Amino acid sequence: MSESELLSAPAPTAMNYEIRPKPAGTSDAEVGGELLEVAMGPHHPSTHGVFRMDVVLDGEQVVKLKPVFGYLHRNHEKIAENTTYLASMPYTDRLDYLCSMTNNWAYALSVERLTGLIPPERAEYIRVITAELTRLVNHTCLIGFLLQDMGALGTPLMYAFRQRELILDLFESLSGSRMMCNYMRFGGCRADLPAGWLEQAAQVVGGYGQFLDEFQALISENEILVARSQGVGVLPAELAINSSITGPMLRASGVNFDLRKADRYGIYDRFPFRVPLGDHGDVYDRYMIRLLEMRESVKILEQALREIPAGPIIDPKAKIRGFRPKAGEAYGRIECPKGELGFYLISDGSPNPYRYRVRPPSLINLTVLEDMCLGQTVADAVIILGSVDIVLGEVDR
Amino acid sequence: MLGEGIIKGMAETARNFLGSYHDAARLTTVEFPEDKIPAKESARNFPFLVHDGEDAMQGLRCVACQICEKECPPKCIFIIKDTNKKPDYVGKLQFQPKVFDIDVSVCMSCQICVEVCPFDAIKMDTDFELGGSDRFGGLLLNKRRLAKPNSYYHTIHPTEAAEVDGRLAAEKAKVEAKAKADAEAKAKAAAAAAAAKAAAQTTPPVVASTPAAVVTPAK
Amino acid sequence: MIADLLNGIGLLLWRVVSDQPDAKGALLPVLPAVLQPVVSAVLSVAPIIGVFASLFALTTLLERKGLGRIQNRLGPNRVGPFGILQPAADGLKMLTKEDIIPRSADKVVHFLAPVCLAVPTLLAFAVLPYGRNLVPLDLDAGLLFFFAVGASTELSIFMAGWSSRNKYSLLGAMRAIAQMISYEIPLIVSSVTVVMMTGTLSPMHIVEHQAGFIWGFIPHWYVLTPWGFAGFVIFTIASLAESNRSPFDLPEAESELIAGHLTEYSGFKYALFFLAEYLGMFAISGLGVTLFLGGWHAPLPGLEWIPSFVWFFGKLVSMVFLFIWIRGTVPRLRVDQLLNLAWKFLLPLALINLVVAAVWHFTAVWTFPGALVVRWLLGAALIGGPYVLLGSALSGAKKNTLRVYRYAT
Amino acid sequence: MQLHHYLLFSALLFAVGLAGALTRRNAILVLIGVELMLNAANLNFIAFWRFLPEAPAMHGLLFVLFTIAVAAAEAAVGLALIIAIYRHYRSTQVDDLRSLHG
Amino acid sequence: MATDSPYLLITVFLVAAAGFALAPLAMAFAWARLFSPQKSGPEKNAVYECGLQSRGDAWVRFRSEYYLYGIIFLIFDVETIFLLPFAVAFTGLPVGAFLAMIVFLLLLVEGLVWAWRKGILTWA
Amino acid sequence: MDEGLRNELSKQGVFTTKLTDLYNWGRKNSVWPLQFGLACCAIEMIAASMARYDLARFGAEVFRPSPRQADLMIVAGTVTKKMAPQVVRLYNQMPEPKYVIAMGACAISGGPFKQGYNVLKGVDRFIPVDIHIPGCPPRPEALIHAFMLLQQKIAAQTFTGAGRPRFLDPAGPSEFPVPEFGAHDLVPPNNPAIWRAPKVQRAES
Amino acid sequence: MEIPFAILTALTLVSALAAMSLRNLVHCALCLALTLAGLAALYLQLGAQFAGFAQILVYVGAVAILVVFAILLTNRGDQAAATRAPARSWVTGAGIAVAVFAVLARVILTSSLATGHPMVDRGSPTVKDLGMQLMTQYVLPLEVIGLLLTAATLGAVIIALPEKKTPAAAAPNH
Amino acid sequence: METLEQIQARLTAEFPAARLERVANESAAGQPSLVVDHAHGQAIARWLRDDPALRLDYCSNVTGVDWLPLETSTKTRVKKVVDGVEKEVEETVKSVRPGYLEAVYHLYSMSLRHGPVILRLRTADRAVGAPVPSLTPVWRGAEFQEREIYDLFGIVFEGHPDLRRLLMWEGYQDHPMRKDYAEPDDYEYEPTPHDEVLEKAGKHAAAEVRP
Ligand code: SF4
Ligand code: SF4
Ligand code: SF4
Repeated sequence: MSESELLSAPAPTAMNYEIRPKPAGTSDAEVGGELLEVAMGPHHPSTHGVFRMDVVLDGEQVVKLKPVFGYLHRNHEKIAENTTYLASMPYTDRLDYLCSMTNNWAYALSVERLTGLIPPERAEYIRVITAELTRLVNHTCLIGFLLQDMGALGTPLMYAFRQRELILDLFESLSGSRMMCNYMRFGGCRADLPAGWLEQAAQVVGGYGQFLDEFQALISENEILVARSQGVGVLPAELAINSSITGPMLRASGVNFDLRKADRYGIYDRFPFRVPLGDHGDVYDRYMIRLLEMRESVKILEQALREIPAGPIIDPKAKIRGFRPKAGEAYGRIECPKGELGFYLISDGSPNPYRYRVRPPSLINLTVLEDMCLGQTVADAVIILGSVDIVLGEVDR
Repeated sequence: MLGEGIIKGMAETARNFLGSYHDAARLTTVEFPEDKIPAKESARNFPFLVHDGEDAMQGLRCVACQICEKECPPKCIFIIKDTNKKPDYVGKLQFQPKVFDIDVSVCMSCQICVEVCPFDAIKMDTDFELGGSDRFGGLLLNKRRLAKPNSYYHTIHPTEAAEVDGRLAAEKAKVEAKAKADAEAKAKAAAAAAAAKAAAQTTPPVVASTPAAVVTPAK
Repeated sequence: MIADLLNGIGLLLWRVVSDQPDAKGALLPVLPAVLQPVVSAVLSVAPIIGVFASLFALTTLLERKGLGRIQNRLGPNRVGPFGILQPAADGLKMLTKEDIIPRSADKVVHFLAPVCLAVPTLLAFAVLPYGRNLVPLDLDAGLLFFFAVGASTELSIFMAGWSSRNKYSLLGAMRAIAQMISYEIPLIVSSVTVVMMTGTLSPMHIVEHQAGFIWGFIPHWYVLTPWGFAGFVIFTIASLAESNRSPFDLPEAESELIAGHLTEYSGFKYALFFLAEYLGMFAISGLGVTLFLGGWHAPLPGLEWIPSFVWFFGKLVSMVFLFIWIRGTVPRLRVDQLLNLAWKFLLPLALINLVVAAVWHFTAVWTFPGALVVRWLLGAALIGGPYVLLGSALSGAKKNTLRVYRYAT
Repeated sequence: MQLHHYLLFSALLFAVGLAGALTRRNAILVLIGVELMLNAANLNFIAFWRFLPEAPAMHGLLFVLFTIAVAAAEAAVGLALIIAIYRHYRSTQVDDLRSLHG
Repeated sequence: MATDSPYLLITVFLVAAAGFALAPLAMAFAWARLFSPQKSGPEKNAVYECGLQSRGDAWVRFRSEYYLYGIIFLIFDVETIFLLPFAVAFTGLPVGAFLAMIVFLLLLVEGLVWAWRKGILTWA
Repeated sequence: MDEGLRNELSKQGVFTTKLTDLYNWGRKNSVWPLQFGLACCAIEMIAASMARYDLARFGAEVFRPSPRQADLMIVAGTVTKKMAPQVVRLYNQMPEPKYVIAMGACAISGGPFKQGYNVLKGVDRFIPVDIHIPGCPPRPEALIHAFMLLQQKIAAQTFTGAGRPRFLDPAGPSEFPVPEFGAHDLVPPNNPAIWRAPKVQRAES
Repeated sequence: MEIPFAILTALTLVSALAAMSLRNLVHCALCLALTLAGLAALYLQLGAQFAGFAQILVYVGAVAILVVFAILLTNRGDQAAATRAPARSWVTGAGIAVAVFAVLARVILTSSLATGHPMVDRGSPTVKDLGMQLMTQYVLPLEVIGLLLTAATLGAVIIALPEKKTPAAAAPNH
Repeated sequence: METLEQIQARLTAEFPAARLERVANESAAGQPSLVVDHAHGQAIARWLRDDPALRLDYCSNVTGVDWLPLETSTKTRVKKVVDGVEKEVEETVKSVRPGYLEAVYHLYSMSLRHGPVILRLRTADRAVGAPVPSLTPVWRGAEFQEREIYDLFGIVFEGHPDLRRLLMWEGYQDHPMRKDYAEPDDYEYEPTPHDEVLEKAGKHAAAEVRP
């Protein structure tokens, strides 16, 4: 696949979507049969957890779709407001439980915004490395799940998880836990890299390109995949912007917006990586954008693993116990694999945050789910949902 | 041409199928109960209490300061202080926990208790085979079940344990030296300053290398 | 008497193994005359059911292990040596499992559906030639019989889905019917080419027509002719669809319809569906083997001493393995694509294939040297052209292409 | 067995179909009745072919095939009609249709 | 190995197949009667719908896009019963007969092509 | 073994013993889990069925999407109050014999989220749990370990007598009341028939 | 000969009666399928192998399916139950049917044609013979049938086509 | 990007009737915000979105905050005539800032890549169902988030197309993210109770002991 470079593609601006777009292609009930109201979820093999879509079907066609949330509403924000800043860190792991590292980072970043702590150089590198590894894990798993939804019998998912295990091994030897890393701290990281970790990481990252090639051969050119996903669930760029869609989903609609470039948080301006953009905004684009993003992540990782300096890993001003930020508020956000993950914190000077709010990309990306699904078939609705990439822990919090 | 992609994909699966017979990378299964993936050094599952010496209950490092109890995010530690003190590893008189329960059915394995404990008394275990049918009795671990010797700590986290031991030894040495110095100073209150200087020189050089792997909490 | 019987059984087995005709004739004379026809029928029926039921058990296990291997893992290996007892355990459990019939379901139809599915599926085995002299029933219209019983399974699936009174079941059942009726036509039409060449509907004769070798080593199987190859491909695709196998497993599409028409079935009724599905797959693969892969003929001269049924079952298992392999690789089609594939691709192709077969037949009079090659190329061109055209029409209708992506830096 | 057994049976089937077609209100059932009658006729063809020595060797069979074809076409068109009517009048009850026609 | 009457074998096969299907069901039933009491309840025997209480009936007037396919299928199914005798006789037939069949097929194909062109085969 | 004893045995119970063994063997080796994940733990459950851990070795990779064909419900993740009625209903809709593994802190007790207003403090408040796996999330190996514990438990079950499992007892319930959504909480907040809060036993020193 | 005949006719007749009298339309359709299958068995019994199998293929495999589609498209599953009361005179209908049967039976029983014929041994006509006959003597009817089928397709499709898909509306897309 | 002062100045010019109030932020982030009155909420939002210099087309985050009534006491020196003599007296003035609920919007621009501009909409009081205007018609991205605020805080968004509970079930009556929310009591088994949980669990333990 040849790649045409495009310097800073201009982002289209939001159109007025003040009126909900009229669903296209729905038939009037008079012609068809009776409408079939089907609840898909909360226990449904497709829905990535306890998500529920109340679907109204005309034959196989979706004429109405209402997402129902809250089946995994675990009161994260309330708990966080009743506990210390540090104690919320392990809870952020459980937000988007595929991406604990980036969640940690987003939270740490927000607290750093609030308090002015500055992570040292080495910590910033570790953060980039772990965040990009997380992106690899997330995108790999997502693609596996998406293909599972599309009816592939486990094989892509198995290959994805085979690869995931390699990265989880890295996370485990770094942080002690496979999934719930609880690794970052305000002003740095919790533990330094163990001996040999960088070499091991380099090896995993080095093998990733080959895995992506294999995956490409396995499925990307498969006619069924192409037929199933192209032209399905199209999301126009204007609607995407107006609906606050972020992450690969937004970029698949052709909007050039990546917080790693836009906010240049951390040390991302040191890495010359590119942002792949889709032109159609359909499921196939969302799938391919993630594949291509992984290749960029691999490049970032290779550079970061090469350049990581020695040094301390945490701001010496950081305190573990008795941490009380000054009164004030801060909103910090990073580009997590699913989109913009933000934390909004209000401090009243006590050890607990007065208000603790997570801006969940998964939830907000679902805003346009109905628009994308109307007029499509049930089977499409399932893969459209799959291509949004949600994790219920984050949707419902 | 139609079908090309499918055939490519089938070639890929065929490669994996055949590879599974000779290539370890294509047969990644570890047959669990018989073979086990070696635990990573930093792996953590549930906390345990480190004790020194033979007697678990006597040698607990925990001084029931209840910091961990307060900081544990899901509040799954429960401590009742004992009323009488006993000397700790540096010989200082400290409280002991009368009750030290951890409800592992709640514990989120976050390691925050370990991080905040100023006495290196609580550490993370790697054992995960705790499943069972008894929820109430089986998963509320008491002091006895939590106590594990330092040697065990060494086997599961050798690097970290060595660092901790080093640090503790250093502290102990420092305290001892100070105590000794104090004692000597008291005994030889009238003695010359030279004698005191000589006593200080006997103190072994302390290299308190701050361990890189463990963030020492601000004490 | 007993000795005669044992003798007869021994002779029967020997005749089967050594491919001799009239195996049952070895045993029948021993028996009283009244019993003879019935026993003869039982002798044909019992082994078929037995063999295919065991093959079913074996296949479920092999499928799970094979899929495991494809997916970098081991698959069931702990129940009995190499997991060989896994199917037994599953069966035992299914037998003792509670059977739930939904309250609002149509209970009679709900009960009848699995039986109505299993019976015709088994009947289809009656006309397959398993070996040189092993055909239970040589019907003049055998092929039609096969298709007829195959066609009657559609209603059973509808019965299952409708009677459950479950939304997913109903959707699944409707999909199943649409799918099965759509692929039935390509299935039949692609087999018609073989009938044209052999001039018979009897599977036994069809196999006999494929005896011999071209140039002494290329077996005279129809799959090796251009029309036969095309027919085989169409047949395989259609039979995947007819047996609801991935990528045509829409009726029980897990990620969409829970378990489709099977959603409300538990206990052994569910197992029966499972069984019938696999038996259907064996039957249709068996037919594919018979029509295109030379049935029980050995692939190379000099291998005829191996009992012919070994070849048949070997080919059958290879077909099944192909099905498993496909299942381990591809995602599922969507309903409209499924129908498009049947009506706009397979059916036209199958019809064109009839012409190709006719051309093959009418050019058989060519005798110049290399005529075979010329005919082959001609046939390949005649079928390959439409294949490419229809294929690109099918995927090009919506401009489905591999895309080039742009980057922002 | 003799010819008249088959013929009688076929007549019985015909009568059942007729009775259904006349008494049932649902148009689809009426159509089912008609199908039954057609099939009863089909049985006659085969029976005649089987029993009458004068019948030409194959005609009965071919006739049956043709009847099957015609009946199938009839079923297709009939059911299509029912659906079209349903779409128009929201009912498949024969009486409703009659009353709607005025 | 042909049996005297082919239908005897089919009948026996039919009976055996039915027995094969019913026997385990009977066994399962017997097991349930003897040992494992069947317990039904309003919840257990309610229709499954993703863990929710099912709302509305599944037996609705189902808009089936498939109906039109059904019609075309019926016609082609009928076609096959003419195609098969033709195919059997094909080797003994002159080219003319083959052409006649082609005409017959083309007639049907015309219907198919017509349906295709009119978008009937374009689903939803 | 002398003759008399053998006769006695064969008269009495060897047949039932054999039958029980066979029955238990079949059940324990064919445990098909319900495809059912609630939260983070579900990912580890999936991981347990993936290549590295391969639950399939035990014949348990047949994750059935419909409760009608499942034997085992792995409650993997947080059961919220909003989800609890659905969980109970799904459990009810599974045919007997059925088993439950509560995987992870959340499923056992509400885990880290137990202080939340919408989190059920343990799924055993409404359905009987066979095996609990602590951990957050438990490692995939821990799930396999628990699975083997479940197999042991099944193998030890008797056929008759007072100790027989619930589903063999005609009086034992096979479905449990589904809680309703109330104005502030689930109604009732737990099922007193199967869940009673014990008094905490504190071992001192 | 008698016993199979008796069983088959009884089965067929009962299911035909059921098909005409059951309340649930889907049940009717299923019984219809059974009736037709029974008839097919009778064909087989009469030695018309090809016709018997063709009957199953076409009727059980296709017509019954089509009927089911039509039922699902126009009726709720058990709607017929609600409107059970026969509006037309049940008696009249049944009376006419009985009368027709009486007339037919009388004709059959009195006709010399119908009684007293033993089964003619026609050998077993092979499909090949059938095909030969079809493609030589019956080419014209074949083409007519082809025409008829095509006309039926077009007609049925046009009739059944939902308004939104009328050719005029659908044409511009293609 | 313009500072918030500049934006406020332009807004005042554009909407002279609007009451705008700037809220300072002491934290290191230094993200001040703008309180907007209900009457002009939507118009201002639309203006912010469409203004070519700002183009705040992206409404990143919407959230609610519950501010309890705040009692502040300030000491002031007041000149008072005490016994006819004017004296300077120190007086403590207790002022209660009434509680209110707040919806906070973080706005960014995707096309110009700047932000955030933070808008706040305040309800008149803490009553359940106190309204603020919905900004979903301006940014659809606010749709679910406003529903969530409605669910958890009880703010009613006027003009929201589909204001239902998002996370809790229909029929639930509380708004659990409010600071004064009282949880249902299900502390029957608490082996490791602390603080308030200890109290609640204690009740059950006592009940358990009682026969
Ligand atoms: S913080 Fe350490 S010393 Fe203090 S109570 Fe906890 S374990 Fe014991
Ligand atoms: S690991 Fe975390 S949850 Fe567990 S006891 Fe320690 S602090 Fe508490
Ligand atoms: S136990 Fe831990 S990992 Fe499992 S669901 Fe609960 S929070 Fe997630």
